[in-house]
Amino acid sequence: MTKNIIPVGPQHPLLKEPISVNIEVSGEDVLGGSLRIGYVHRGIERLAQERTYVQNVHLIERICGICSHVHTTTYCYAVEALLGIEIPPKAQYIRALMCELERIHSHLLWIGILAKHIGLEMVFMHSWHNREVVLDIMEELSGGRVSHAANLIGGVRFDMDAEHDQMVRRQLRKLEDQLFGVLDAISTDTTIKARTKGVAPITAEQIRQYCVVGPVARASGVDVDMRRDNPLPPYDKLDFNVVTYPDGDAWARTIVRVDETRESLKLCEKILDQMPEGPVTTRARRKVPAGETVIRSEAPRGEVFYYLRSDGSEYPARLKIRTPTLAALSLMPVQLSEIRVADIPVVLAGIDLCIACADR
Amino acid sequence: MVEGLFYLLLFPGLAFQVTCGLVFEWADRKLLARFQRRVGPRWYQPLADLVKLFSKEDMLPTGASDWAATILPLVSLASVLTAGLYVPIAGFTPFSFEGDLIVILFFMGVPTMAYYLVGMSSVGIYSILGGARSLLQYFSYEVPLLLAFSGPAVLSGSWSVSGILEAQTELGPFFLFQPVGFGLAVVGLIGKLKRDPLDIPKAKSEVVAGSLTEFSGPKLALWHLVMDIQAIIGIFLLINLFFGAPVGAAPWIGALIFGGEVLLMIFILSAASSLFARLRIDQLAGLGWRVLVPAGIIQLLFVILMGV
Amino acid sequence: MTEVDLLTRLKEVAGESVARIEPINRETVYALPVEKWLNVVAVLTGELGIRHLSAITAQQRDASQGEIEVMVHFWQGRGITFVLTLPGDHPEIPSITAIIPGADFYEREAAEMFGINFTGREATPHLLLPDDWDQAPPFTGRITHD
Amino acid sequence: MAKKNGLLFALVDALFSRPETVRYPFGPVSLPEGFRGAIEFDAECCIGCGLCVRDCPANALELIRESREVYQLRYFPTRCAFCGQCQSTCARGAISHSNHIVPSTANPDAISVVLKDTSGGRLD
Repeated sequence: MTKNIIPVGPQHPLLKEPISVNIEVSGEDVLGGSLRIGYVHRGIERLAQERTYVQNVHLIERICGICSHVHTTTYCYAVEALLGIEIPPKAQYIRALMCELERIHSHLLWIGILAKHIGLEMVFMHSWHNREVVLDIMEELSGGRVSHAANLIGGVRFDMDAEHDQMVRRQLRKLEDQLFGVLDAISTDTTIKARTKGVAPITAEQIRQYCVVGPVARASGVDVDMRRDNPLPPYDKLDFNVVTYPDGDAWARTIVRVDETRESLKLCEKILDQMPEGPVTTRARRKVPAGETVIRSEAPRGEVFYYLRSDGSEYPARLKIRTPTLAALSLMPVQLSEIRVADIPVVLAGIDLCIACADR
Repeated sequence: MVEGLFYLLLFPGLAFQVTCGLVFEWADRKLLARFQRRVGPRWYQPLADLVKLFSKEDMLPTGASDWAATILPLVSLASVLTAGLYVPIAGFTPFSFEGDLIVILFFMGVPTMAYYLVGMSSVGIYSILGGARSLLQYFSYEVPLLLAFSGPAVLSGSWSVSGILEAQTELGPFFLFQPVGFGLAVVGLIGKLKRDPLDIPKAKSEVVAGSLTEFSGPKLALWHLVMDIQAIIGIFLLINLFFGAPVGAAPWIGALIFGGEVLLMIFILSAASSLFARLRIDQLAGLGWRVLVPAGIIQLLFVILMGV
Repeated sequence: MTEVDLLTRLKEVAGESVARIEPINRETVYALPVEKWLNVVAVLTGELGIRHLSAITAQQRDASQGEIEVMVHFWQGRGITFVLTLPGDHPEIPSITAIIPGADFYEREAAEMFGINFTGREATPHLLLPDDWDQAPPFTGRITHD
Repeated sequence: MAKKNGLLFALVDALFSRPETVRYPFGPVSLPEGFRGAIEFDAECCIGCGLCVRDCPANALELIRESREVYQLRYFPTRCAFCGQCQSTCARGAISHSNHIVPSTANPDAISVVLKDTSGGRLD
C-alpha cells in the first residue's frame, strides 16, 4: 500500500484553531504524525514585559478564549504574592466561582466538539445549548460572556449581592435539569462507546514521561489536580472529589470530563453556600517590589504554571506562562500511531486542543 | 408522444422528482434543526442553494480528470431520474413491467459507482480516501439491502414493484410480515445515501467531504441534486415495498396517505442521523456481514417457508 | 524525602557547588552547575521519583551582563526549581529530552526565544516562530518592526 | 427510562420545545446590567489625574486639558477592549460603561470622540 500524507490543518473542518498535523497514512491505517504549532503565536510573554502590571491583566485574559478567567486569576495571585497582599475572602470565592463556571463551560464545549467529530451533531448542539446557560451566568455577573474582566489586582471587579446569588442558583438548577439527561446519555450511549472505547490508550507511564496534566492525566489514572495538591485560596477550604479513571482511552477521557462537569456543578453550589460577606477589593500599589514567584493553578485542561519576576518597576521583568495544552500536545505524535483514519478526530479531540493557549 | 413527454419531464419524471428531492432536503434539514433546538431553513433554502451553486465559478485542481468530473454527475443524475420513472407514486405506475425492481436497483447503484470513480479520478488525498471508503461501504450495505428487497419480491412472487403492490393489497403491508427486512432496508438505504450515521465516505471531520472535496459550482450542485433525488426515490421504493398502496381509495386520499408515509420515513432517517454516532468503516463491515447479512438470510428463509 | 536529604543527595551527584537559594513562594530552589545537569535529572527521575516537569523558564536577569538563566520547574507534591546559569555569548545546555520526553516543547521554546543551544538532540524546525524568522531571538535584543 | 433512551428523550424534548435561536438583528437583544459597551464620561467628577489613560490596556483614551478644572476625554471606541479597567481605576467615578454596542472596523484609529460630559459626549 502506498503511503500518503493527510494534511490536517492549518485549516481543516476538524480544527477550530490553526494547528498543522501532517498524518502519514497507508490506506485507512495511521502510521505516524508530525506537529507544527505557532500559527497564533502572539508573543504574549514578551508583550507583557512592555506593559504595566495593570494593563497585563487584560492582555493575559486574551491568551485564551475559553479559560481566560483562570489565566487572569493565576496572574493576579502571582502579582498579589509579590505585593504581599491578600485579597478579601469574598473576592477569593468569587474568583473560584468563576473558575468553576469556566470549567463547566469548557468541558461542555469539549463534549460538544467530541460529539461533532464523531458525527453526533445533535449532542453537539445540545451540549452547547447547555453551555449557553453558563455563559449567561457569567455575563450576568461580570458583563462579558467570554472576556469577563472579572479580576483586578487586589480583588474582583464586581460584587455579588443576594440577588446575584439567587440568580446563579436558579440558573444552575436549570442547568442541572437540562444537562444531566444529556450527560447520562453520553456516558451510556452505545455508539459513542463504540467510537471511543479502546481508542488511542495512554498509559500512566506515558503520562508521567510526557508530563501531561489535567483531565487527560486523570483519565489514565494519574491522580493530579492542582486545586487539591497546591490549593490557591479558597480551594483549601472547599471539599471536592478528583475524578480519575484507570483506562486511559478516549472513552475514559470523555467520562472524566462528564464527571468533572457534575463535580464542578456541586462545587459551585458549595462556593455559593460558603460565600462570606465583606469587601471585594483591597488597595494594591502600582509599583511591585522586586522579587519572583511561581504560581500553579488548575485550568479546565490541567495545571497552569506562571512564573513572574519583578525588578521593582511598574513593568514585569519576566512572565513565563506554561499552559496545559502544550504538555498534552507533545504526547500527540505518540498517539497518532496504530489507529485508523477514523480515529484521528477522536484523538485530536481527546486532548482538548486549545491552540491559542499553547501558542500564547 | 405528448403523454410520454409529460411522464418524462413533469410527472413522475424530472420536475416532480427534482421538486420532491428539494422538499426532502428541506424537510430533513428542518427536522435536524428542530432536533438540535435550532430554527432551521425556510422552505426555499435548498432551491436557493442550488441556484447559488449553479451561478458559482467552476474549478477543478490541476491533475484531476475534467472529463470524469463533468460526465459522472450527469450520468448519476440521469440514472436516478430513470430509476424514479419506474417507482410507483401512490400506486401510479406508468412504465411498470416485470423485473423493474432489478432495473431500479441497478440504476440506484450507479451514483455510488460514480462517486467512487470521481474520487479516484481526483488528485486530493481526501477524495481518494472518500472514494475508497465509498466502495468499502458499498460492499457492506448492498448485500443486506438486496436481501431485504428480495423479501417482498419472494413473498409476492413478482420482481416488479407494481406486482409487489398488488400482492400487498391482498396480504396486507409487508412490514408486518418482515419487520427485520424493513429494518435492514432502512439501514441499507442510509448506507446507500451516505447519510449519518453511515456517512463514512464523506465524514466531515475525517475526509472533509470525501470524493466531492474538490468540487465546486454547478458540478457540486448536480451532485447535491443526485443525492436528494436518490434519497427521495429510495424512500418511495421502500414505501412501495413495505407499506403498499391503499386499496380502492380516491386518488387524493391515496396521495395523502403516501405523503404521510414519506414524512414518516424522512423522520426515521433524520432521527437516525441525530441519534447515532458515525461508525468506523471496520465497524460497519463487521455490522454488515456479522449481523445484517445473517439477519437478512434468516428473514428470507422465513419468507420462503411462509410462501410454501 | 525532606529538603535536607534532597540537598545532600544533590551534592553527592553534582558536587559541592549545589546550593539551596532563597525559596520562591512555595518552591524550593537549588542552584546547579550546568556540567552535572544530566546526572542530576537522571537521579531525580530515577531514584527520587521527581518526574513531573512543569515548565522551563529562561530569562536574562540583567540584560547588560548577558547571562541567561534557565529555571527548570519540577513538581512532586511540592514545587522544586533548579537554576542553571549559562554564559550569554554562548548559551549551551545538555538536552533532557532523552530522560524526560515531555521537555521537548519547553526546550524548543527556550531555544527559539533566547537562542539557547540544547545539545544532544536532533535539530527541529521552529515551534512558535515563523519558519522564515531571521532576526535575533525575541527575548534578546530589540525586535525591529516593519 | 430517561437514562436508557437518553438521546431519544433529548430529541423528542427538543422537537417539542421552542427553538433557542435568537433572530439577532430583528428581535430584542437583552443585555445584562453590567454590560460593558462604549464608555461614558462625567466631566464634573474628573480631576484630571490621568490614571485611566495610563491603565488603559488598549491606548483608547487621551486626556485633554481645557483648564485646571475642566478636562475632556478623547475616546477611540474601536480601539477599546471594553475591559472595564478605566471604570475600576477612576477613583472619582467619572468613567462608566454604557450599553451601547460599538461595531468593529478595519481601522481602529479611524473613529475618535471627544467626551465632554455625560449628555453631550454620548456615542451613538
